[in-house]
Amino acid sequence: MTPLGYYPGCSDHGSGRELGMSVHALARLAGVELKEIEDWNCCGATAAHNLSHDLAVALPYRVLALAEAQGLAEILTPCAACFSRLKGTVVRLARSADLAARMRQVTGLEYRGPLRIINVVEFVNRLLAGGLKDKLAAPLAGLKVATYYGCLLSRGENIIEGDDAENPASMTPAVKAAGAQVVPWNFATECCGGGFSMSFTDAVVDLSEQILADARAAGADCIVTGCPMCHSNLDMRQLTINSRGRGPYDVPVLYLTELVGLAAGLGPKELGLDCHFVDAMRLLSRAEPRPA
Amino acid sequence: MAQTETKTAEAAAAFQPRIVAFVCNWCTYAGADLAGTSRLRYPPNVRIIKLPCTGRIDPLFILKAFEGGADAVLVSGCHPGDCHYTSGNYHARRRWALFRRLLDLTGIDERRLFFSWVSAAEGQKFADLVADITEKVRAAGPLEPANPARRRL
Amino acid sequence: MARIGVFICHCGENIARTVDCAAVAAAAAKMPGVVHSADYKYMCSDPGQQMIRQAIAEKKLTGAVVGACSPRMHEPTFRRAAAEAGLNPYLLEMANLREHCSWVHEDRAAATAKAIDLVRVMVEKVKRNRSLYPIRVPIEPTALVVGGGIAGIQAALDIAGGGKKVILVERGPSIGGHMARLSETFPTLDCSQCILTPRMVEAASHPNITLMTYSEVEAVEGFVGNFQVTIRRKAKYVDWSKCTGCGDCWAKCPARKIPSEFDARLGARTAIYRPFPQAVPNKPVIDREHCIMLTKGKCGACAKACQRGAVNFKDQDELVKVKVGAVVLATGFDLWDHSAYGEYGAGKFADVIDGFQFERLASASGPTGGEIRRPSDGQVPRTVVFIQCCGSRDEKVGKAYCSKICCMYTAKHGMLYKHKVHDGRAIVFYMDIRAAGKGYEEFIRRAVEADGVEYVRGRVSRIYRRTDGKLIVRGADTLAGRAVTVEADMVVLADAVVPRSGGEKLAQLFGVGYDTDGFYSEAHPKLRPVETAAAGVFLAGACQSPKDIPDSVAQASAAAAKVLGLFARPELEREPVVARVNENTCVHCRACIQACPYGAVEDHEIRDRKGHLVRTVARVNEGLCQGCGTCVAICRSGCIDLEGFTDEQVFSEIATLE
Amino acid sequence: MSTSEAIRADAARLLAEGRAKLVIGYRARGPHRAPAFVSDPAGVDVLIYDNLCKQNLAVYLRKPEVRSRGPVAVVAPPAVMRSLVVLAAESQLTEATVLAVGPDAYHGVLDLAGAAALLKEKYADLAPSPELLEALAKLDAMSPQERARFWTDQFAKCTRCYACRAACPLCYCARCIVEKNVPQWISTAAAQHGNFAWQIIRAFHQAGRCTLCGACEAACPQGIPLMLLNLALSEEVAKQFGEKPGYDPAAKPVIGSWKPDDDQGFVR
Repeated sequence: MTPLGYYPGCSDHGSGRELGMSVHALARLAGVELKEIEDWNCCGATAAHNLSHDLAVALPYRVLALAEAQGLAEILTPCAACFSRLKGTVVRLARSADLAARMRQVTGLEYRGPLRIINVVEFVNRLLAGGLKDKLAAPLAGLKVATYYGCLLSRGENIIEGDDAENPASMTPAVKAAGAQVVPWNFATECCGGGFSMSFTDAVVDLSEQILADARAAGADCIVTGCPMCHSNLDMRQLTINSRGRGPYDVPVLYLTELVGLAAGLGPKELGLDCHFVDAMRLLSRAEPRPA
Repeated sequence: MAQTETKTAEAAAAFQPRIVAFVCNWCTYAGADLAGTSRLRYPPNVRIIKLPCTGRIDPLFILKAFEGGADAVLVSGCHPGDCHYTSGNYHARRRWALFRRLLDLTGIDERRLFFSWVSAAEGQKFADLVADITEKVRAAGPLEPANPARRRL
Repeated sequence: MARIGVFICHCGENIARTVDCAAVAAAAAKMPGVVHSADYKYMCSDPGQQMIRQAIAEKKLTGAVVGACSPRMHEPTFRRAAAEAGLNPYLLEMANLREHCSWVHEDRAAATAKAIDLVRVMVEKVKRNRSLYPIRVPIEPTALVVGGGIAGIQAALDIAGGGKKVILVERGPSIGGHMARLSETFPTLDCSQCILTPRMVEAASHPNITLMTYSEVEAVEGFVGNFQVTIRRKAKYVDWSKCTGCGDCWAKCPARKIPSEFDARLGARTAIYRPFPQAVPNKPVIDREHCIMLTKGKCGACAKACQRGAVNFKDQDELVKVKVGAVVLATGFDLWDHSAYGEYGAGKFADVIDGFQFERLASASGPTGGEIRRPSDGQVPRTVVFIQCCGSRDEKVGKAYCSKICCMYTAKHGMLYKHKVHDGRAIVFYMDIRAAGKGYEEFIRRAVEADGVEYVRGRVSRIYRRTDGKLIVRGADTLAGRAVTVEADMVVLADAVVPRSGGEKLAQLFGVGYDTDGFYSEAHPKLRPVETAAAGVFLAGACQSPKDIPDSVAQASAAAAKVLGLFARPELEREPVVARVNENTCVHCRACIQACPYGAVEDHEIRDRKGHLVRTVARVNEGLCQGCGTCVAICRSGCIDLEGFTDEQVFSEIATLE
Repeated sequence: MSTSEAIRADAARLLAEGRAKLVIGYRARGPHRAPAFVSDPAGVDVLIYDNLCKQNLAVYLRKPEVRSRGPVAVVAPPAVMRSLVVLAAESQLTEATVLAVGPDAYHGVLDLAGAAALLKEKYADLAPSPELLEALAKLDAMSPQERARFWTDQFAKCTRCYACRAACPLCYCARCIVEKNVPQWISTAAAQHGNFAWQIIRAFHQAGRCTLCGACEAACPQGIPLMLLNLALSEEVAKQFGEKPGYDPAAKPVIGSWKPDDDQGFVR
C-alpha cells in the first residue's frame, strides 16, 4: 500500500502535539503508513497572506513540489490551518496557469499536480470506512459531544467538499461510530478568535467563552474539534476565562482523533490525552467498560 | 513606378464593392427601414435579401453569393433575446460561429464575411455598419477570380 | 409562362428625387417575363391601385412587383388590390425603393442602378411565387384554465363573462389558491377572504364555467384551436352529488393530527376534510395517504356518520378528455424552502417561520384566531424580526432574482403585528426596499412612521436559539456601520417566490418554455407578455414570474382578452408562411424536430395499407408552425422548404444579383 | 490470445448463437486491409485486426442490403464506435452489437450503451495526429490569399467522384444536397466553384457530428486533405460549445441546439 504523505506543520511539534500523537496512533491501528515530507517548511498560515499573496502561495507550493518529487500523491495535514493553505494552493494553481508559472520561477521547483490534500476529519472518516469502524471496542455510550468546526473545517469553496458551510456535519459519523451522541448546538462554526490568541487575548477570551457557554448550555460533556488553533483557544483559555472571574468553565476539549482513539481502546497517554489543560482523562470513566 | 501607384489608387477608388446582405424581417430589415425614414446616408453598394429570420439563412446562400460575385456578405438579425421566433437567431449564431471558421480557413476572412445584430430601432447602427463594411471591402479589394469560391468559366 | 407586371411609384418626390423612376420602369420592361411596366406618382393612391388592378385584368398578369416604399408599410395594401383583381395576393411582391434606396442615397445614377437591381431581384422572386391560401383552423370555443388561484379565477370569470365556455382545473380540493390564506392585503389592508370569496362563489356558479377541482392535467394533444386535454379527476371518495357539506363526517374522523396545508402546517386537519370553511366547492375529500380505512382497511367512521351515504371508499381516479381551443396556465407559486439556510437554523427552529405561516397567525380564521402566538409555546412574541430577501437575490444558495412581493408583505406583516401587539417590536432587516406600485411607497412609509416598524438595512448572518428559547438574531446595520444583535421571540423569513412544484412537467405537456428557475417563458418579454411560444397557450399570474395580486389579476384579464380575441372568429386564419417537409427524401435525423422553437415539427410514421411501419419522417404541424425557417436551414439534405421564402425563390434572388 | 483470435472466437460465437447473422470486420488483402463480411461461423478465420485497419465499417450499417440480413455485429475501433453513437443520437440506429477493439486492448462484445460507456471511460481523449495538427497550424499561419490559393489548387483536383461521401458513415442522407437540383445550389460540374461549394458544405454538414475517423480523406483518390477542414470544425465545436460528438447516444445536435451564452464575439 502506498504511504500517505504527512505534513506535520508547526503545531505538531508544539501546542498541538497530541493531535499528531493521536493521528499516528490511529494510523498505526489501521495499518496506514504515514510518510513525512522531507524538508518541509512553514505553510504560511495566518501571517504570509497579509504580507504577500505570492508568498502565501509560494510557501505551500514548495511543500507540494517536494511531496510530488518524493512520490506522494496524497497528503494528510492534521492541522486545519495547514490544510486550508495547502488545499487552497492546489485549487488556485489548478485555476491559473499564470500563477503556476510564476511559482515555478520563484521557487525553482516543478509542481505538476494536482495532489490530494486531506484534513483530519477526512482522514478519520477514511480510516473508519476502511475497517477501523469494526475495531471500535469501547464505544463511548452516553457521551454528549458538541462538534466544533470553527472556520477552517467548514468554509472555503472547493476546499471543504461535500459539507454545508453553515451547518457542517462531517464529524457526525465519526462521533456516532464512537458510540457518542452529537448534541445540537448553535456555535459549531463561530469564531474562536483564531490567531489572536497571543496578540489580542481579550477577543479570544470573549469569543471562546461564548462557544464554551453554548456547548455547556446544550448539555455537552465535551467539545470535539479538528484544529489545533481552536483547540488551544478553547482548552487553554478556559483558565484565563476562569481567572477573570467568568465561568468557571471545565469543559474538556478533544481532538476527533482522540475521541475515536478512545473508542478504539487506545491508551490515553498514547493519544496525548494527558497534555490537555482541562482534564480530559475523566471522560474515560464515562466510557463503558471494554467488553470482556 | 509612381505612375503604377497612382493607377492602383485610382482602381481602388473606382472599385465598387458588391455586398449582399441577408437580413431578418423583424429587426434588421426594419432597422434598415428606420435608416431610411431617418434620412441617414450610406453607400449604395449593399443589396438586401429579406428572410423571415436569421434562422432561415442557409450557408448555401452565402456560398452562392460569393460564387456569383459578391465581394462581401453581411448577415444580420435580431439581438439575442429579441428574436421574433424566440430562438432562430440563437440557432443562426451557432451556425455562423462554425461556418466562418470554415470560410476563413479557405481564404474568405473576416474582411468579407460580417455578422451583426441590428434591431428595428438601430437605423443609425445599420447605416454605420454598411458604411464601415463598404470601406473595409474597398480596402480589401475585389474577391479575386482565383478565389476557390468564385465561379470561373 | 410568367407574365409579370412592374409598377414603380414616385412617392411624390420621395423616390423620384433620387431615383429616375421612368428609367427603372423602362429597364424593368426589358426584364425577362415582364409584360407590363409603368411608373406613377402615387401608386398607393386609389388611381395607382386602379392601375395595378387594371393591368392584372387586362394583361392577365401571373405576378406583380410594386417598386415603392417598404413592404412593412404598404404590402397589405397592394396585396389587397391584387386580390381584388383576382390575383392571389401572395403573387405580389414589393421592391423597397424608398427606405432602402432613395432615402439613403444621394447619387442619382447609383441609386437608380440599385433600384433596378432591387426590382430585378423581386421580378425573379415573384416568378417563383406560388398562390398561397391562408391556413384555416377551426376553433373549439372553450378555454381551459389550469390553476384555481386568483389569476385562474379571474381569467375564467373574464372568459365566461365574454360568453365562452371555460373549464377551470384545480389540483387541490378547493379553488381560492394562496389568496384565500392571506389575512389582509397590501396596500389597502382589505380582508383577503372578503374580496376573494365572492369571486370564488361566482366562478363556481357561473353557467359558463365548469369547475374541476381535485384534478390535474395528464396529457395534451393537438394545437391552437384544437387541443385535446386529458384531465385526471382524482378519487375524492365522497360522492359530491349526494354530499351536502354538513360536516358530520369530519367531526367523526379519528385521524385528526394531519398538518393542515392551508394553515401552513400550524394547524391540523382530519383525513376527510375540506381545506377551509369557505372552500368552494364546500364539500370534503378523503386524503388517501392518511385515511385509516384506505391505509389499514379498518375504520369507516365517516361513512357511518354520513346520513346521505356519500362516502365511497371504492372511488377511483377518472380520466376525462376535453376539447379546448385555448389554454390559460395560472399555476401560481410556492415559497422557497429556507432549510437550505444553515445560518438561519436550517428549518429546525419552530419559531423561525415563513410568510404564509405569519399570514395564518394573523388571520382571523387561522389556528390562533388571529392572535399572534408563536408556534413553539403559544406565547405572544414581544420582539419579532422579519428578514427580507431570504433566498431571493442570492445566487449562491437561493435564487438570483428579486421576488418582488416580499418588501410589501413584510411591511404589511410588521404593521399587522404592531396593530395586534401594540407594545411589541417589529424589526425588519432589508437589503433594499422595492415599493414600485400604486400606493406602495406610501404604505411602507406608513409602516415606518405611523406604526413604528423598525427597519434595519443589512443582512442577518446568523440566527440561533438560546436555551431560554430566545432567538438570537445577529446581523449588520449597514447604514449605521455596526453589527446588530437582536433577542427575538419569533423570526419571519420572507422566502423567495418559486414556481409551483410540478410546473415543469405541465409546461412540457403544453410545449411552453420555462427559465432555469422554472418560471414559464412568455413569447416576448415586452410585446407578448401573456402569450407563450406555444400558440393558444397563455399565462396568468405568478407562474410566469413573482407577482402580487393586482399584477396577477391584470395579467389574468389580459390572458382572457387574448382568449376571447382568439375565439371571436369560428376559424383561425394564419399566414400561409409555413414549412413543409419533403417526406420522400427525409431520413429522419430529427435535427429539425429538436431545433424547432415551437415544437411544430413532429415524428410522423408512414405506414403501409396493412398498418406496418414503413419508416418515420419529420412532418410540420401547420397549426403550430410560425414560419421562421430555422428547420429549413438545418436540414442537410434540403428536404424542408418554407412557403414564401422557398429555396428556389432565395436562390433566384441571389443569382439575379450576379 | 491475440486480438484477432479473440475477435474470431467472439464472431464465431455470435454467429453460432444467432445473435448476429453477419459479422463485418477486417481482412487482409495483400499489404492492405479490406472489409470482411462473415455470415458462417466457419468463415471467421479471415478476420484480423491490427493498426492497418483504418476503414470506418459503420458505413455499412445503414445500407439496406446489410440491414436486411438481420442482426449485424461489427468490429469497431473507437472511431467506429463513435460513429455508431452519433448515428444513434440521430435516430439512425437503435441498437448495435460491436466487437470493441482499442489500440491497446480488445474489449469483447458490447451493445451500444456498453460501447458509449467504454468510449467515455477509456477513449475520452482521442487526439488527432501531430502531423495533422501541424498541417492545420501551418495553414492557419498563412495569409487569406495564400490559403485561398492552397485550396484552389487542392479543390482543382476534385473529380466529384463522391468517394468521400460514400466512405463516411454520417453521410447517410437519402438524397444528398448536391443532388438536389431545384434549385441546384451546388454545381455538379467538376469545376472550381462547384468543387468549392461541395467540399465546404460536405465539411459543414459534418459540423458537430464528425468524429475525425479519417475515412473521407483516406477514400479520396486525389489526396485532397479533407481532414484539415474536419479538424478545424471539430476544434471549433469543442472550443466554442464544449461538445465532442460520438460519446452520448442521447446528445442533441450541435447545429440544432443552442445556449444563451454561446460566444458571439464575432457578431457586431
